[in-house]
Amino acid sequence: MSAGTEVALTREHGLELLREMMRIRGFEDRCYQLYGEAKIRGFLHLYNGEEAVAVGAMRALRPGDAIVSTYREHGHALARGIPMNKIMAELFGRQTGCSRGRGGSMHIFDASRRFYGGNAIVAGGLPIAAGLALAQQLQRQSDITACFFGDGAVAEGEFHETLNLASIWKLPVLFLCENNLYAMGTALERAQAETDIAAKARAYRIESTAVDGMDVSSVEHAVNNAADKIRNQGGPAFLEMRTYRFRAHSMFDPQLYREKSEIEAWRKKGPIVTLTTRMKALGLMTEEDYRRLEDDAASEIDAAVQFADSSPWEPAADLERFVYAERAS
Amino acid sequence: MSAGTEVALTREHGLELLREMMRIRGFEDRCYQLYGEAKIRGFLHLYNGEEAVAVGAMRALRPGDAIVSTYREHGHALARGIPMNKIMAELFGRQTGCSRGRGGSMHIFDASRRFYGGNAIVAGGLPIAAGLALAQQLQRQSDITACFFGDGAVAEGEFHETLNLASIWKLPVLFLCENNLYAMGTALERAQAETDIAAKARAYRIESTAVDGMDVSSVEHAVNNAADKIRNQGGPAFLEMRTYRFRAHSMFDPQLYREKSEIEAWRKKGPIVTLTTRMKALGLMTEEDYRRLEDDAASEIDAAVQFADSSPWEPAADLERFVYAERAS
Amino acid sequence: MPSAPPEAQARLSYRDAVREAIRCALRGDPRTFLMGEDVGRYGGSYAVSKGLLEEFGDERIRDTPLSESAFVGAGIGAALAGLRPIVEVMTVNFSLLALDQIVNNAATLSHMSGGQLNVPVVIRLATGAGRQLAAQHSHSLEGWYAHIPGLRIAVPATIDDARYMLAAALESPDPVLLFEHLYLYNMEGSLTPGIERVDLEHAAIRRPGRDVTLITYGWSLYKCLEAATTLASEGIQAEVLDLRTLRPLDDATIVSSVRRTRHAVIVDEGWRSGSLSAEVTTRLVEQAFYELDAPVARVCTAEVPVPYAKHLEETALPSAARIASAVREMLTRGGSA
Amino acid sequence: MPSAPPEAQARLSYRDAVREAIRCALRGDPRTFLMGEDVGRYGGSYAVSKGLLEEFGDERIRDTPLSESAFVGAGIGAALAGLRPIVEVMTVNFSLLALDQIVNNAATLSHMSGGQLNVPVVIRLATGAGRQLAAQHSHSLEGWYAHIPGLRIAVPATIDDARYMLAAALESPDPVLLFEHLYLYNMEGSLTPGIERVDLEHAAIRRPGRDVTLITYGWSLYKCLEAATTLASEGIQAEVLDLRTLRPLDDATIVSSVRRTRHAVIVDEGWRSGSLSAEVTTRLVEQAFYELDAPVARVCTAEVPVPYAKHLEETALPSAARIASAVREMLTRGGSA
Ligand SMILES: Cc1ncc(C[n+]2csc(CCOP(=O)(O)OP(=O)(O)O)c2C)c(N)n1
Ligand SMILES: Cc1ncc(C[n+]2csc(CCOP(=O)(O)OP(=O)(O)O)c2C)c(N)n1
Ligand SMILES: [Mg+2]
Ligand SMILES: [Mg+2]
Repeated sequence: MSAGTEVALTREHGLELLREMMRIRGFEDRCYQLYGEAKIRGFLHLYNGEEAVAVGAMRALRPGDAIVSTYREHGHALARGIPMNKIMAELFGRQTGCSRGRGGSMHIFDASRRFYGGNAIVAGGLPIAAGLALAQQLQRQSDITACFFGDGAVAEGEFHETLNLASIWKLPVLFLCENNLYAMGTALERAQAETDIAAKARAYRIESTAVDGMDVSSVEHAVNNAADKIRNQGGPAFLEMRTYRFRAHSMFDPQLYREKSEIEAWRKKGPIVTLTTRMKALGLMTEEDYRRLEDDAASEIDAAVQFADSSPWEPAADLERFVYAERAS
Repeated sequence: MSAGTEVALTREHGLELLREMMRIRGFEDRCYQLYGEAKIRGFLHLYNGEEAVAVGAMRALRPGDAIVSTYREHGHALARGIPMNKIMAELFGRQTGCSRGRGGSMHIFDASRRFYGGNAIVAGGLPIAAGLALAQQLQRQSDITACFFGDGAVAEGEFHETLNLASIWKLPVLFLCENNLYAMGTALERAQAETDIAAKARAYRIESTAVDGMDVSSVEHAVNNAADKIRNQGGPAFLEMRTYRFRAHSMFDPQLYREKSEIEAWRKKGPIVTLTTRMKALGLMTEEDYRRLEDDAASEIDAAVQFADSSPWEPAADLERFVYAERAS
Repeated sequence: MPSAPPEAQARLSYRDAVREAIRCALRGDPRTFLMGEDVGRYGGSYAVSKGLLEEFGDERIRDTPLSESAFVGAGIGAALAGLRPIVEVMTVNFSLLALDQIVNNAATLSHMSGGQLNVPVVIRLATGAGRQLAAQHSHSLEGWYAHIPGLRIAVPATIDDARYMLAAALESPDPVLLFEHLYLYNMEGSLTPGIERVDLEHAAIRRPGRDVTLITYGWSLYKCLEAATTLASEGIQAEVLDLRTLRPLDDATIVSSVRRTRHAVIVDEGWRSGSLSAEVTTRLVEQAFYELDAPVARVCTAEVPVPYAKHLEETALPSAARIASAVREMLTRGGSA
Repeated sequence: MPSAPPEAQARLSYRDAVREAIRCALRGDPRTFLMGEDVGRYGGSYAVSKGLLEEFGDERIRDTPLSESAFVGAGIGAALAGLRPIVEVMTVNFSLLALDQIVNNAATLSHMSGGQLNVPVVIRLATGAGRQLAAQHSHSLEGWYAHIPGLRIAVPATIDDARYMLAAALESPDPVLLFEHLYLYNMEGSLTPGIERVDLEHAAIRRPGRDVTLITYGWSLYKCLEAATTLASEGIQAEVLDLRTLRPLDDATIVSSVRRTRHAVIVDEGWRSGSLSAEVTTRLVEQAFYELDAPVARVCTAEVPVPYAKHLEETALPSAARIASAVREMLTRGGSA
């Protein structure tokens, strides 16, 4: 199933990947709590279980590449290097948040890191990604656009239109489908006539591979390969990341549609536990290393909460700013 | 390329098919003239060259089946048995037209013949067809829904969404793609990453076949088979009808995008000339038969023009009728 | 065994009322079914359809893939064939993806076919802001939809309307869009005894008053009622008019109220420019200009994509306080035409 | 060799003016390109882009597949990346398929990102009825789009605006929708000498008058001018105001004209209910109520999916005759407030 042949894992590289995944995991768990405390509101979609996808992918992408994501984008944003403070402040609705509190959990943006959101309409980001890639192509850049979306998005018309467009125009876009088997409560096989998503992408003559999305090294390797291919030969590529979401779809999901045992089985294959076990087995890390990473993450998260909580609110009088661009006058 | 093995052609059956195709051809040619005379206005999309598809398909379908068509639907409407008078009157915008003059060329409807239009939005009819088929399925009918659309529609999101829905819900719908190689001026290969449309349909796990759409017998046979399969086993089927439009896309098309020689080559393979030649070679018809069919068509068309031209206009005072259903009161 | 309280008096939520409406429809008419994203196993995004899958099975409670255009169009097609589909578009925000089907098919087929066809589909959509869902999930487009001839637009604001409007919509041979405000799902109340059906034609006076008419619909009804209570304590008697249906508008009830009060404030959660408030204002100008003692005023949502942060969202939306001020300002300047 | 007449005086069609605008934009700014259905080899559905493929090549004159949502979204994405795309949606009717991209992305990204992003895309759409294209091909939705904050909506009605509005739109950091009325493409005229740019802010008085203001835009401008000529022969001096941009509306020009004439008739090809005419009426009520000598009147399209038959279509649409009658009726009753 994995596209990548195993790359030799070094201690440094492995710990770096683990650190990033643990930052995300810790962040999401804290968000869960903070929602309970009503510090965060609105819709909140957590990324637990899928960390390997964001971390492996972002590691393989370059700073000049453009990223388009969904409403379940905390992991992508963190792995992309957007400061945790800015993300947490956004979730708190503060002026110091990356979108000055206007976007919230589903709309994280960072223009300087070419992180184009944070789109809450399923599949709504795909056409945008095609456009970013078109600009890269027209400007003869070697940068590419990476576009994350879920298995649910595959049913939308915009998926179809965008894959076709990217293929005929040979756009430098990397489609990254996070197939976590469910779109809210709808299991893949009840939503898709063809459940082999990687195969679906081939129907647009796009090179496409299924990847073990629980294995961060496989993800990194596959994204590296695909991105290289796009940079060198042009045209889009498609990766189906097979993964699983450990938590509910959002904060309002009684999870009537799946068994606890299914979740438990996947948790055992979780990306953090898998990498930790492998590294320990290879003698590349110790339990102490793990503790340290955990502590580092915790302190960073504490600091972010502190930052967010003490940040100012955007003045209500500024409500109508940014609807239209502000012109130097 | 053809799906059907040749069925033995009888004189009677062959002449019937030829008669229908010649009615359509004559009708379209007359429409062309009438547009010049400003008797017909708006957009007018003629069906010349594609007659075998409508005639073969309608012959294979049953009166209880539902039909959904496009703006290029005169042929479908005539072959379905909607009286030519009513169609011509509609094109003239008269009260006696099938839509009382409100629809025009692109919106021919006949509820009694389960002919659901006449849709001028490319791919807009596909979801409607899925719904008609859903009703047939829920009501345990043996009727099916046949949905015509062009190759251009394949790029639209609604194509994708509908094929997927029809497949997972096993809806009794027969997709009939009239692949005439162009969507207005856009050649198939510049619009579709996968130009093998029948193959595209298979990506939704729908049984799919390409058919020689210039050969009315092949069409009839393929539609028969597909419809049988749907009636007996349920679920959708897909036929790609490979055909060609002899005339311009509409009345406003300078045809900059294709060579005259290409049109000429296809004209030689035209459905009427092909069937005529074959039947003559088999000794099933004579030149006299051909003349008679031509005369019959001409008289029917003359009568239809006469009917339309002498029909009354809907009173302008009735403009606002039918926006909402009229309640018996 | 103690006798149960009469059913009509029992308290229930707006959500329960809608669910009961769907249940009754499904029980009463085999042509009816419900389809939409996650209406089945998930129990409905707002838990409206919870339990219905178990009662009616997955043929009549149909989970759809994320394909708004296809399943809304399929609802239209099934309606053409004589069924009575209830299509749930999870929220109005996603209905933009199905707009072609709604505007170009549902709304046109009857007229375009010279009256041969009807499209008796009911489309239910959660609408509105107020839950910090940010720009893409906070649209209030019911007034916008009301621009389209061929559609009927209804907005249940009360428990009674949540309970009975669906049946009225299903009886209509025309396509009906029912907008349920997501803020109201948790609201509790009881059904008015004796009412067993409602119409889709008439506005309702929810509170009588003689000094000014507050014209509104949906969630804003409660903001208006709150403002009216405040104003009453200041000696201002505000009449509160719930439009109930946005297309067609019940001009007669609107105009007759304003003829009495001679003052109108329109409260509309749509963005101010081009919102329904403008149409209502214009109808008053056309039909009651000389009876107005002051310019019509309106309290609408600020012209911004609705922001996430609570204080910004609150500032953007109509509030009881803003409504009360608008009334005070009008009456203080008052009558000086 | 006789000297050529000055270029500005040469006659050209509205279509030519738009083409010239596109050509100049492409020549002047390498970030600009045109994409849409059949803009290239076919030469444009309304022949606007004829010849441009030959001049600029298929990288900058891009034929798209029939995928409105994808290519409009791609225009938005390319704009985010700093290009200046001109996206042609063949007609407004098909833009319904791209509405999610326009409303949920183009209109929101700047605000939702706290001002980090801009979307300098220009979307051109043919709009309007009058060519017997029937219900699905005759929408006039520019007023409807004007409801959406974050968008700028402009409607060139004159040869000058057809020629210069595009450049103004491309200079705007915000998304601009340009609605070209399909009835105007064949209209001929000449450019006003000395004008080399126009803005997207101001309404224009196209004919001065003192008795009534006819407020309009697009094709209806010519119906208003015709009505004004007729009325002039009856001694009624109608001022004709071309809105030019529907969002933002130029309240100052509208209000100051009506303050002078004390009478307003709004002429709008949109369906009456909820059309832009309602918003303009409401602004007048809000800003000039006490200066109005009669209720604002409006002449709009009848509330029907526009029918095919010529006599029905004509009955449905605003006409010079209906406009003139509305004015006469207003002035006869006149001033009796
Ligand atoms: C167009 C649209 N329809 C419906 C929704 C409501 N919704 C939000 S997330 C979601 C499920 C999406 O599933 P998937 O694409 O698999 O992503 P995941 O949540 O599993 O990461 C749905 C139905 C939406 N946001 N947008
Ligand atoms: C959604 C939409 N986009 C664009 C158009 C304009 N248009 C009308 S027909 C057509 C070409 C369609 O080609 P195809 O589907 O191959 O059908 P054909 O005309 O060849 O029969 C186009 C682009 C439309 N009617 N609907
Ligand atoms: Mg998923
Ligand atoms: Mg074609």
